[in-house]
Amino acid sequence: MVPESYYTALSAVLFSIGVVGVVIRRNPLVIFMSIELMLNAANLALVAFGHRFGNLDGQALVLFVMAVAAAEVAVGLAIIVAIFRVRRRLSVDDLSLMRW
Amino acid sequence: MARAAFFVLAALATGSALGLILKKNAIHGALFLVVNLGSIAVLYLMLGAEFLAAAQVIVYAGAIMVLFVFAIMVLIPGKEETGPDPRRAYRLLALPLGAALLLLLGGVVAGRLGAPAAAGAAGDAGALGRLLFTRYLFPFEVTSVLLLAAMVGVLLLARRGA
Amino acid sequence: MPRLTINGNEVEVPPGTNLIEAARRAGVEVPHYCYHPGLSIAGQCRLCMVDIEKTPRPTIACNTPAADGMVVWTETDRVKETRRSIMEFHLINHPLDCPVCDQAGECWLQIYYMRHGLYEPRMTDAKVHKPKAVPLGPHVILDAERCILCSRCVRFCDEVTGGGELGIFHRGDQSEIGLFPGTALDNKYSANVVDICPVGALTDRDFRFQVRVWYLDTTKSVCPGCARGCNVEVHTNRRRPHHAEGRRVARLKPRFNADVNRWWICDAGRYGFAPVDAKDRLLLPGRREGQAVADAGWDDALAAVAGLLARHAPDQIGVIASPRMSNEDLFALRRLLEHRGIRRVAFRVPPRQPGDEDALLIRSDKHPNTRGAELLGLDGDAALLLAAARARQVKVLWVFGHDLLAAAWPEAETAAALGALEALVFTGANANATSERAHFILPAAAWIEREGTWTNFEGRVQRFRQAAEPLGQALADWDLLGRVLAALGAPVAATRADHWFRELAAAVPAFAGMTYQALGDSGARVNA
Amino acid sequence: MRLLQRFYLVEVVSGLALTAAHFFRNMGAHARRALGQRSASGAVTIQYPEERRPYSPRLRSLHRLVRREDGSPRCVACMMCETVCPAHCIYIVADEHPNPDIEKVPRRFDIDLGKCVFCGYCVEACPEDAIRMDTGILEFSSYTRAGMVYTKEMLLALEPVGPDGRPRSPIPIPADRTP
Amino acid sequence: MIADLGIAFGRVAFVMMFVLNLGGILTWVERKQSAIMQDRIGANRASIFGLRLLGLFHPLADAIKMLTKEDFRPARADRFLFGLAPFVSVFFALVAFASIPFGDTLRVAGREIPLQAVTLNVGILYVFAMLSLGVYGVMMAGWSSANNYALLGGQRAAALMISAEIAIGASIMGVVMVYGSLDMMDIVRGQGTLLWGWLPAWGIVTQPLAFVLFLTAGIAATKRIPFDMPEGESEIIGYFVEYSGMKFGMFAMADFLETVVIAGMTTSLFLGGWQVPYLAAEGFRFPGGAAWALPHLVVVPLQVGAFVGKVCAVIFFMMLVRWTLPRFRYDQAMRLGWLGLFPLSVLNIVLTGLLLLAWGAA
Repeated sequence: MVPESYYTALSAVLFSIGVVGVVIRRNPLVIFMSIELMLNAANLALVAFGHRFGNLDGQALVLFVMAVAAAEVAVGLAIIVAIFRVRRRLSVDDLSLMRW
Repeated sequence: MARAAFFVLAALATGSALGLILKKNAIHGALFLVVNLGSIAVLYLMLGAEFLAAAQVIVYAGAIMVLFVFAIMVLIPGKEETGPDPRRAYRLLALPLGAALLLLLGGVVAGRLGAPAAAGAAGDAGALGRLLFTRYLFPFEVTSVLLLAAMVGVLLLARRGA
Repeated sequence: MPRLTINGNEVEVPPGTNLIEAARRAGVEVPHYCYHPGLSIAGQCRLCMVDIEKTPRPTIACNTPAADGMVVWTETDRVKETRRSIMEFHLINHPLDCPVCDQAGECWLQIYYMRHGLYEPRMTDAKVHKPKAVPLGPHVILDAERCILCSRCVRFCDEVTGGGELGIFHRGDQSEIGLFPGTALDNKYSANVVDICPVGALTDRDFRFQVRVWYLDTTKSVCPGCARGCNVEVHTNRRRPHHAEGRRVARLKPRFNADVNRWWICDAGRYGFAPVDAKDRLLLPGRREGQAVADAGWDDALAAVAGLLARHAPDQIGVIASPRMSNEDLFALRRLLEHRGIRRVAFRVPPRQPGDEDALLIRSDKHPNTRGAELLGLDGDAALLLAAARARQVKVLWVFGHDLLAAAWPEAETAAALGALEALVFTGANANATSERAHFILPAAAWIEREGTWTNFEGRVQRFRQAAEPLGQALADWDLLGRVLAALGAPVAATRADHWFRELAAAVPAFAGMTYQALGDSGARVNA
Repeated sequence: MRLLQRFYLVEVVSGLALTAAHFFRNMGAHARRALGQRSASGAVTIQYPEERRPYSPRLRSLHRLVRREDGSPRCVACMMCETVCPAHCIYIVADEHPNPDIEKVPRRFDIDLGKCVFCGYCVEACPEDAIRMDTGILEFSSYTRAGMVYTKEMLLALEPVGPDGRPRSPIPIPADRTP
Repeated sequence: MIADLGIAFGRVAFVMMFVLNLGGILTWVERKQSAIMQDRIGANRASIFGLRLLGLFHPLADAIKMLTKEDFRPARADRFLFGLAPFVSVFFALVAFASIPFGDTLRVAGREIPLQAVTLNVGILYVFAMLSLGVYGVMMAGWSSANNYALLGGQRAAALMISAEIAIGASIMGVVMVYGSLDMMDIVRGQGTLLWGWLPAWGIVTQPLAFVLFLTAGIAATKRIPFDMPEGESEIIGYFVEYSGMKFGMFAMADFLETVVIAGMTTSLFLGGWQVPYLAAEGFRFPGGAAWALPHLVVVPLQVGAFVGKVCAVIFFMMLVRWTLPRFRYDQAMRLGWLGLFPLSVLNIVLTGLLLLAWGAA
């Protein structure tokens, strides 16, 4: 049996990697994927906690996170594609304006 | 046995996460993320959350990441992040900050979950469903509204010349 | 000047013009076989019948001089009927084997039969058979069956060359062309009978069965064989390389030029195209190291030659130009000489045997552009130049085309001169004994592979045009000379032969005012 | 389209019924044939190399050069076929015939079948009926380009198709072909 | 312990052999069946010492040909992904069959062996997940070929598979609702009951609409005619244009394996899986009251045989469809998926829910 703390430690590592990814990359798609990575790290922690405390609330929360992530990805990708259509290039540094 | 499997999966997950943020090529990054999601799904399985594992693969790997790969293919990137980076110094700052965050999180986790595990709950799909439709009914319905809103928003965004 | 009306159009002709020529002026073609403007009138074929008003029946046009007020119709029903009957008559004994006949495609019997013939044959009798494939001389073969007895060839031999070798023998449908006993058709103009023969009776032994005439392309050119500069057509076969063992030039045909050669050309000129496709053509620029010749590539070879010219004092450099080079080449060479200040230049190399000459066309000077070289001022003494080389005063010698070892000079002296040189540069289309000794070999395009002008002995500047692509990497002389000039740092604006000719016309008074357009097909006399 | 057709499903089912009917009918025929009933046939196709249909007499197959009674080619190298050939696949080099009545004879007569388009113009154009496309031979593939070039001797060796529609000539196999 | 391992290995090996061999033989079936449907004789040329065996050697000849062909890779291709893509395609098609039960629990020597490679209580979701991962192979192939046509083919494939899988997922839900489990073994067992005492409660009876939708979407998910616009071999170039040799063969193989998987799922969800009508664990029990007792070791092979037979029948039907219908245009397939199959399967879920409520109330 693997102690839950292992899972939460892994979750912390993945979350930190996700944070670093968000900061160091310029491609909005990769930043977006790093965010997904962070969400997953959180999910892993939730499931581990749920396992630890012997109830299913953690898993239910994970389901909600997944649903929200799906919605977020759909909207986010649509925005990125729309921006790309206008700008013909992809870099978050170009996206400091609220309007274009 | 289970411990060895965990370490293999953890290494796979960490490695693929690093691959995601370090690979220049966005397609490779996306595929690394798929590997990461898959290994986490197996971890769910080890935690007894079979339904979540399947949902993870279907929703994340099967749908969300396909969308990502699709978007990357449509946009054919690969040329971005090639020029000189005007904010290199800021970005390099991320590494020590990330390490600090890791230490912080590690400290918190290590403090709270040192105790050995109690018996895990049965992750059976029926029980999970029952929970969703009783205790979490309101959030569940709100999620459906959120998905609907997202769908409408995407449709609006995707219309050309809007 | 008689004025007459032909097919309703009025035309004025010089007195004595016959009706065929008068009709030609009016743009009307009267079919004929025996009539040839360069020969006497025989009235033999009876095909050139025309209707003249107030005459009872059709009259032959060739023997009817144009008269004032004459009204001529060439396409009346009566004329057409007459022509059809005469064509039928001509074809009584003519074999119908056009596919095999070498004349097919340029045969006037074919052409006129298609236009005027009777398409329903009425002859049932067996045709009279006569000798086939009879060699008349070194160049001409006779197929007596195909002959329509127009007698052009007989008159040519009687009137133009005066040999009178041919005659018509026997009577009626047994009549046939033949040689008088003890003679052969071996005069210097014998192959002209092939040109004037309207059918496939007389064919060219050299051309026979090599290529079908419809595969040939025609280019207007000038014969390079002597100082006369006879106008010719170059017939090239470019689309069927498997014919005639890949030779590109199939034959030369004389081209009418009233002021130079009229309709004729000598046999030596007609068959003088062999070097163009010969095995000894120089194809790649080369550099001799010891005995071996290494391919150098144009850039290296020209840079090396330019280096030779730049390194040596002008007095150490000699150039022997060639009267086979075109005016453009010679002018480019003159520019090069002026640029480097080279004075040791010559172009005359005496041949070992003096050339033959006659009163009709053939000139003893066997070079097409001696006059042009003279006009460009390249005349010097080549023997003195070689003597200077023997005395080691000349270190570099550039020879264009000549075989110095085959000249009239003692061969040992020439060889000694060439051996004393530091560098011998040879430019030419074909290899020879001199090119064997050259340190640098610059392949030149043959005359059919380029264009240019030559000045004949009378001072007539005539154009020759490009009929084929150069073999190998050969370049026109003006082109490679222009590249040497450029390598020496002299600005060269001319990139085409006509550019060089324009510069030549501007620089040399004798050529003043000439352009390629003004030269046209028949050339123009220089102002001297 | 009728409303029913718009639903597609009905049409799909009728299509499936048709193909399935063919399948089962042919399957039955195959089974009966396997059980010894030779007349039952589940296929309408012809098993080509083993079974051959007689060719149409007008079929344009491999060329041949017709011979005179003495065995020499009828061809007089007039180049009519070479001239008319739209694919430029005929290569003739003429030579003087010893008999002046014949005059010309091909020294070389090559057909590059790799280029030939089998239009038959050469047969139409020939004034001597010296080239025909009646050998009934259609199989002359080769592993090299050179193997597709048929020389005068090869073309002279071919014979017209027999009355049974089968080539009488041995099917020419270029020398470079490995079995 | 060793016996357990051996049994587990045996189960996996059985499934592997079944899927791989069936997939391999499908190349022959495809040729032969199409030939017979089209009044032809079909593949009969490959022979060993003159033995032709109805063309059964053709798959062998194919394999030899593909293995000996040049393994071409475009110069600008993404080396790693280009090599990986066919393996990904085949892998997910192959493992998807793992949780499909091919028989009831086998009791031998005091052990209970579920006849299924992997027992999962969310088995149906597992199969579905593996099917949806197959799209990565296709997309990787299209992208890594460095060929715009391949890329477009990969995108078409991805769009098609997503729209097909949505419909598959939604149509499965009705079955899950009826039998109340995500475990395929439970679903198959649930189909063993009798409605009104005589009608086997197979999925095709309880969920007829879902059956049609699932089969349609399943055929679309295999990317084969009439849904072969990712790679219309005859006209439109697809995602594996740049592939040759065995890698090309693996893509074709993946299509056949997916066919087998879809057929297995159809059988398990709608055609009663390994159930033989009126055959219970102890033997036949017919509606009239007649019974025929059979030993356990006869019943189980009978059931496995029934499963295999049903899978083959479904494959036959899919081949029939493949050789009957012309290809959908891309927009037609998309319209069918999103405006036809998906809304209908949602409707099916609603209807099933209402009926189940009514059933429960009654």
